[in-house]
Amino acid sequence: MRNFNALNLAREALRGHKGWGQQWRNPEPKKSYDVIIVGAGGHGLGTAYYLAKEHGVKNIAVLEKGWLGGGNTGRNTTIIRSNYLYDESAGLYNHALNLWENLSQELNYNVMFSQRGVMMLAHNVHDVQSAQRHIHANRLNGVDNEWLTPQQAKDYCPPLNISKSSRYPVMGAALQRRGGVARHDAVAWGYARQASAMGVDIIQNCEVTGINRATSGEVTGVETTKGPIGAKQVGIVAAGHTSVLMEMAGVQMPLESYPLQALVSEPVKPVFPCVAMSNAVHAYISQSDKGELVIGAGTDSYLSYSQTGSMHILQHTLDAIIELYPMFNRMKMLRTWGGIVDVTPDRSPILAKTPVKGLYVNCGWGTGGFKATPGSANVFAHTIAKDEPHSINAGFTLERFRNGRLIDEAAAAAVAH
Amino acid sequence: MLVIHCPYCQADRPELEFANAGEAHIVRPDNMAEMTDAEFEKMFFVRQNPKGVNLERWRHIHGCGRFFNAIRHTVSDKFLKVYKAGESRPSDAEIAELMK
Amino acid sequence: MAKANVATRDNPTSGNRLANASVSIESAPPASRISFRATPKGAKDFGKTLDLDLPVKPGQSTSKSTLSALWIGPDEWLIIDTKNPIDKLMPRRENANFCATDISHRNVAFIVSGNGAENTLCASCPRDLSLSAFPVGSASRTIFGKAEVVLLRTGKTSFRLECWRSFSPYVWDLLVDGAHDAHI
Amino acid sequence: MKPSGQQQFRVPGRGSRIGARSVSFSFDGKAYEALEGDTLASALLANGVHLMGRSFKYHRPRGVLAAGVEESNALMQISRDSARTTPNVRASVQEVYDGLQAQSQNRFPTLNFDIGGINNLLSPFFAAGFYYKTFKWPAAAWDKIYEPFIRRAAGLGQAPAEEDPDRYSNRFAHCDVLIIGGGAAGLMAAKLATRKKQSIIICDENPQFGGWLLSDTDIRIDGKSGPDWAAEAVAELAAMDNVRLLNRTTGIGYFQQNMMVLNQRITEHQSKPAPDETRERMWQVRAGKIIIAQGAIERHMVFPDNDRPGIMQASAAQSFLNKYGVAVGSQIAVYTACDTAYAAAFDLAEEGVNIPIIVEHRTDIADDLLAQANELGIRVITGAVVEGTGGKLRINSVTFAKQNGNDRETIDVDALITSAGWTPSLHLYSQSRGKPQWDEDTQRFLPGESPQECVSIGACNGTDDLADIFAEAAKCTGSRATKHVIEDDVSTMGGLIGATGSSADKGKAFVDFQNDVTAKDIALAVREGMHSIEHVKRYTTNGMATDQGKLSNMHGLAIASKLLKKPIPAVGLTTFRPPYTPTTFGSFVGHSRGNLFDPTRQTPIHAWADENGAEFEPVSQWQRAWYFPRSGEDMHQAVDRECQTVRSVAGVFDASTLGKIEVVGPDAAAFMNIIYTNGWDKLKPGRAKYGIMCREDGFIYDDGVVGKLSNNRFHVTTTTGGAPRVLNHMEDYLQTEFPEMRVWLTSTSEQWATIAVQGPKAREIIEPLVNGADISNEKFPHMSVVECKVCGVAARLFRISFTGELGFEINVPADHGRAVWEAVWARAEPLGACAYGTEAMHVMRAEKGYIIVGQDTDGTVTPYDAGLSWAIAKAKPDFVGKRGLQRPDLMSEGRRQLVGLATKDPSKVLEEGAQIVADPTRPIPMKMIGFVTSSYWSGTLGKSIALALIEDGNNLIGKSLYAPMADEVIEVEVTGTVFYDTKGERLHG
Ligand SMILES: Cc1cc2nc3c(=O)[nH]c(=O)nc-3n(C[C@H](O)[C@H](O)[C@H](O)COP(=O)(O)OP(=O)(O)OC[C@H]3O[C@@H](n4cnc5c(N)ncnc54)[C@H](O)[C@@H]3O)c2cc1C
Ligand SMILES: NC(=O)c1ccc[n+]([C@@H]2O[C@H](COP(=O)([O-])OP(=O)(O)OC[C@H]3O[C@@H](n4cnc5c(N)ncnc54)[C@H](O)[C@@H]3O)[C@@H](O)[C@H]2O)c1
Ligand SMILES: Cc1cc2nc3c(=O)[nH]c(=O)nc-3n(C[C@H](O)[C@H](O)[C@H](O)COP(=O)(O)O)c2cc1C
Ligand SMILES: [Zn+2]
Repeated sequence: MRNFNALNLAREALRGHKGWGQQWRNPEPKKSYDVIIVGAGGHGLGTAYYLAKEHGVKNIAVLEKGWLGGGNTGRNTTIIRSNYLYDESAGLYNHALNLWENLSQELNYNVMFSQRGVMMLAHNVHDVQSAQRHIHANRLNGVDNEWLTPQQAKDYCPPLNISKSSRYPVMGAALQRRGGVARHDAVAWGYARQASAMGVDIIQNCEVTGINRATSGEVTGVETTKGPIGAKQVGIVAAGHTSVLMEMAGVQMPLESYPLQALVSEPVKPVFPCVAMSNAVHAYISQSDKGELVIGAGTDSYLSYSQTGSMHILQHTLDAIIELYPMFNRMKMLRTWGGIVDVTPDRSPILAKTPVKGLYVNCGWGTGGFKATPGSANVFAHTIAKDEPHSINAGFTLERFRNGRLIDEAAAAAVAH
Repeated sequence: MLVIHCPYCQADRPELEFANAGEAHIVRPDNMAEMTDAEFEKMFFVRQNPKGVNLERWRHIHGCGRFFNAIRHTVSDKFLKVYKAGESRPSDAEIAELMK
Repeated sequence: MAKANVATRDNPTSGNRLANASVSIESAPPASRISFRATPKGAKDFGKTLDLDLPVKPGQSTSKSTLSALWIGPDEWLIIDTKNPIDKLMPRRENANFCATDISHRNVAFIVSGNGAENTLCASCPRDLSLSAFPVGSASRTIFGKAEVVLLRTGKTSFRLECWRSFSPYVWDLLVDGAHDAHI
Repeated sequence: MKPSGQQQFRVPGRGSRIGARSVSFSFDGKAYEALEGDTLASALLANGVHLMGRSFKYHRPRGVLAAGVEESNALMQISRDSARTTPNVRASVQEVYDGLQAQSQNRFPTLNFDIGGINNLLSPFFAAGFYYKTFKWPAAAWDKIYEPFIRRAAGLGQAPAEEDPDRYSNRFAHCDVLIIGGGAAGLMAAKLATRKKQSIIICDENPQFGGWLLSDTDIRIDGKSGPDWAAEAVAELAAMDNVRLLNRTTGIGYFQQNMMVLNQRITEHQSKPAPDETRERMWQVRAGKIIIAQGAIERHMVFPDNDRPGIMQASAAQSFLNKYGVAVGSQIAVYTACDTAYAAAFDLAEEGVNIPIIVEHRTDIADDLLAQANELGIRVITGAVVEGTGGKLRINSVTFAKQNGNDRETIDVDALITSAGWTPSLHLYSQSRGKPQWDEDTQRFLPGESPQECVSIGACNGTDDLADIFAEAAKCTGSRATKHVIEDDVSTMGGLIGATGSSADKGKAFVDFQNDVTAKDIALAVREGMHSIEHVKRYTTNGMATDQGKLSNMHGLAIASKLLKKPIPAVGLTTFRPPYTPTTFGSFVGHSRGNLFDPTRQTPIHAWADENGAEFEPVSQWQRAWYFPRSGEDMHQAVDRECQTVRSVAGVFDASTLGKIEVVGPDAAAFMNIIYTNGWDKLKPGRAKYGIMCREDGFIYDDGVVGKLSNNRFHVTTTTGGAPRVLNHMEDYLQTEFPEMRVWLTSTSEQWATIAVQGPKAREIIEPLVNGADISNEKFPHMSVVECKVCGVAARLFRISFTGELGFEINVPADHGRAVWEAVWARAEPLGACAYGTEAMHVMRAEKGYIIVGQDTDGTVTPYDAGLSWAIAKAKPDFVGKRGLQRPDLMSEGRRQLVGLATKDPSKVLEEGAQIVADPTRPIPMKMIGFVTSSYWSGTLGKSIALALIEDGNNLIGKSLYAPMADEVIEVEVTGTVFYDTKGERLHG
């Protein structure tokens, strides 16, 4: 694999970019692997990368039913932040944020991580209390987060409507300056490229249709649309499809899969400098480097695996956007799409061993797992390699739904994006 | 926006009149207090979440107010059947028939 | 004893009215209302007391003079009397077959009429309100913008729309908005 | 020809869509004349202006490509005034009106001279995916230098800077048949469907119905010209009352169960719209059947330098001539692989435009076409390719040769029109979740089976011949086929997909114009391992521009498929997504702005509070009186005064927003036993009780006081925000778990206005107003309820207290709420009482240690944690939450428990949300053991008070803990939760 650097780029520019090779190999599957990762999203590819890089696992395959990065990794609004309330969450997401900050260099791939700041708006006394609770907890956990007055929020984000007469007036905001956005596709591609270079076989268009187990119970491999493939360890990193896969191993999950939509406007010149989110009115917005306003919508109320969503969900989202940013009313929607998010009862992920020996699961990121990608992949690789969780993901077990030790950010009035 | 047939109103109504109420046929046992932790976990947290035929509850909350059950395919989002709360779960054979 | 002036009833949209070439909307005068919940027998009995059979078919209403009974759900009716005081309507005694609750003040009503009445409502109500789908006499709880309402079609081009009182300014504004395009 | 700037390219006698009246408009500040009916593009072309925009990445000069929505170059900023400015408007779609102002985009300082054009010189560096490979060092430069640079270079137009003053509206509609597209196919289907007496809506995105019939004026249907036939069809349909014709209306999205969303544009073509006229209307149509008659879109030819201004679609040139009477040049070459371009060339030639050459890619051409070309003096070279073009801001030459490279020739031209054939529009079919099928014979995707009640007809179904289209229209409407004489219908079949000649290697052969994606970029992506078309799309951005690949997708796919050596269907299409064309946010939002964004709920007493100077706070949808400042008072002073007045005299408080539910029936008490943690068997009629409700998981869900009115009837109160979900929760259990219980639930939240009168003089204030009840301390003790009359109206009077003082809550029918409030106030005020708001209420309840669900609890707090174990009837065999409460973690030692906190410095008020630690000297991350839920200055006690959830709090009473703030550490002592009147004597006064 060739390094990407300014010199190379200049040389290639002069000869029509003929010299670039494949960013990743497109191999046929081998008979068996030491570890199989199911799902080539950011989390799955990252897991393979860290397994190879940090744990020296040699013989790894990532199996993907479609194209790599085509799941939620390729369809999210890319908001990255770590100002979560619970110690467990703050630990996990901040681990990720630390990795994000060096990811372009580490992967030799520009993931365009842009720390333009994530601002979360408060619209009533309850929001303010909740934001303050986060800010104080974050400070003591070493996570940056600060309080802005309405005017400071407006200075940070000029399009924001802070009029007192607005239906949901802005009473202030919590700002995490280290937060921001990244180029979602590049994250998948960057991990894929490095993983492939270290020998990981990324096998696309290969759907896992069964999980094979020995009579003694442990995993022996998987059935796929490209035939059976053996493995000692299998990690399921399939986001919206986790229930379907775990069912193949006879494990029923505390998960529900919902359609979540997002949309982009036509591109315009820079007008929105940061990321702003409002939980109360449900509006999430940033502007991509290409110029589109990237807007996160809500979930439909029912289970669906259709990667589409409803008109009224889009409408409610835009109602809220226009309430907060009235000048965007004449902007035009360019495209809207849906993803399938897997939601746990406490809105926190599961990153853990399962009751089946050799089977591991990384799921439940719901509407907010993109930001965790490097951190999640990193500790999940550890969990598989060591057959026990890293201290950072020790709390994100399946058992918590049995013993009641939930990590309930939502119940504690936090938000999920 | 889906169109949902309410078995009480006996008519098609827009989804905006309804609220989804999660998986159907999760039985709350009479002897709740005696459940094991595992049973409680199963009842309260674990969900079928099928890619395919789902048995789910809806409430016609801005209509007749009734809860009822529906069979819907989670890929096509099409309803195969609706029936009143308390009616027993259609058999797998019956569901297979509806799929045709 | 100090007595407040309680002779008149007052709500946030009392007296509102608007008319354009296609539609007129007005706030209805105060009415007496009962949320009536009952078993079939309870409903029959109450029909006798009222001298008005409660509708048994989904989505229908019955009426007589100033009194209307709207089917809301299989065990729920909305009884509206635009003239008689609530005491005249309320059943005297409680029994196991029904439950009558005075909600006279919970609701506010608007009368929407004219050729553009249906269009006015369809600006915010996702229901099919054409005459064939929602004929005269039809009644239903439904959704109007972000408010829950009860609709009763009183004529080919007239509707009574009831909503909870705190929603009435919002519903009024939505109706006015819908009236703007009612001619289309 | 006329002098420049005076519509010198207008062709008299042509142009079915334009009128005689002239209108003036400006482009980049320069004034031009147009004719009414012109689009901005046709008007500029009439004036000889081809340079209309700059591309996204390389800032290359660009002219208009198309005459319809597929335009991807000529995007402009159109402004009526500073607020009414819209970026990225297609010049080919925007109708000209008198006074229209258009600006070109993405250029600086001018369209002719754009500094950004330097990107074009640097373009070798900017190949697909270049960002990913570079800008990584030094890391810090990304935020400061690289990213701002990238952002500024991209982006096309400017977002408006002011609030949009225009009106938008919504309409829900239902019909039997909805027809999208009003070309020959759609119009015929509508005509036939009306015979079935069905309700019909037919829409077309254009100002006029007719589709392609308006552009090809040679076609004759039953002897009528296309425009005439269409006009007659429209007149016929307009006369029927079961048909709704919507022009300027686009089917933008096909959603579940046959819901199609239409966007109708009403004023965008008007010079001076009435101020309150609706700008756009969204139609959400639920149709029994949807007939998709979207037509087809012509593809351009992909060859080097195919993007100079003056190069456009052959169909566009034909439309400009026949719809608008504009010749797109005077010396026009043609490059084609499809017959339809000949029709364009012939029409132009007939008007005296010089057509020096038709470069025909195919080798086998129908004789009659060649004959006709010959007749018109047009040279045709077959089996040929265009190898390149010349010119700077406009094409001035074209170089072509035989496909084997022989016979190379360069000639001067001022325009080049191209056609690579027609792509059936599958957008809406595909959005209906239909799967397009590849048709190998005709090399195109066609609609497959329809998963919804829809059918595709006409050009979008790949049907070429008008007679066949009419037959389809008959079939899909269930009508008998009608007979027609069709003349001069040109075939749209044939064509090619992908790049021509060696253009995949040489020069810049644009596939996607707006996003500057060339054939080479596609090849590079494939070379780099992007083997899925989805990767190719995302790596190159092909098809991601504002036209969403209407022109480019098939070409990109074909180029990739060739390089991958995989058949096209195996490579596959990218997903079609709504909206079909970009659609204003305003149209989605409709009226849901300002006060219609969300209902604002006000109590019957709101107006009084407003008149009496209250400040309000939002609580869910409600506005509640927060405090009543008197002149000169700030919030703090007002709240202090209100609290102390209540404690020393009395206060009146509007509690109307509390949720109220009537629980009625013979099994009411049994039902209450299930829903609440408390026991209800012993409660006597006339008595009230505080109740807690959990969800099945054992965490507190809501709380409130419940009055028992009779054996069968409870008056339940809930929190303000909790009312709807509590009722739903109760209904759920009643209907699905305990259907045998004879209980009915009715929301009475809005039936009653609730006036709380609290304080030592509360009884004195209300006593004279009460009729039919003895409210003495003996007869009406704390926690009582009675039905009586207050001020002459039927009331439910409670003796309860949320302040710790003697208190009453008067419930009266809402329409009398204000009158009763005023009567109470008339007695209260002279006695020195005050009106108080929610803030004083919060302070006083905290002084008493009463919790607020949602503030002192969140979704992780059990009744035990909140110090409410007394409210749990442990002996009950079942209640919702009983089992959940027994789970290991909920029973574990050392959970966070609600306690009081007293700051060591009594004047310091803690911040709500402040975290509590045992040892503030520990390094970060510092172990937190809890947090402050409520915190106030208590004027009554002359010190601060706080409630907090603290790990093992009940065992820490008396201990010192710390709240580390950003700039200091505050020491606190753990206390009990009751700060005032710990014995509770005042309640019973
Ligand atoms: C609209 C939207 C907006 C969002 N916004 C944000 C945001 O702003 N910030 C944020 O942090 N998060 C956000 N998220 C959530 C985030 O996208 C996800 O949590 C995250 O991308 C999950 O990554 P993943 O790698 O686990 O899953 P995915 O990227 O979905 O990868 C899972 C892969 O598994 C594959 N797979 C499934 N079944 C099988 C099988 N049987 N065999 C083989 N392969 C299989 C899938 O094809 C898929 O490629 C958003 C999500 C959506 C949908
Ligand atoms: N160059 C040519 O000669 C040429 C080109 C195309 C079609 N044709 C002929 O025209 C006839 C085709 O007629 P047809 O009716 O199938 O197609 P058509 O192109 O005449 O009509 C389709 C109409 O639908 C409109 N439309 C497309 N998408 C829409 C949407 N989402 N919402 C609203 N309107 C939308 C288009 O603007 C157009 O007006 C055939 O005879 C065909 O051979 C000829
Ligand atoms: C952050 C972000 C920005 C996007 N920007 C664009 C865009 O500018 N143009 C576009 O056509 N699609 C854009 N998309 C949407 C993709 O085209 C696509 O819809 C999405 O990846 C989902 O895939 P699908 O629609 O193929 O299912 C964007 C997606 C994301 C996540
Ligand atoms: Zn119903």
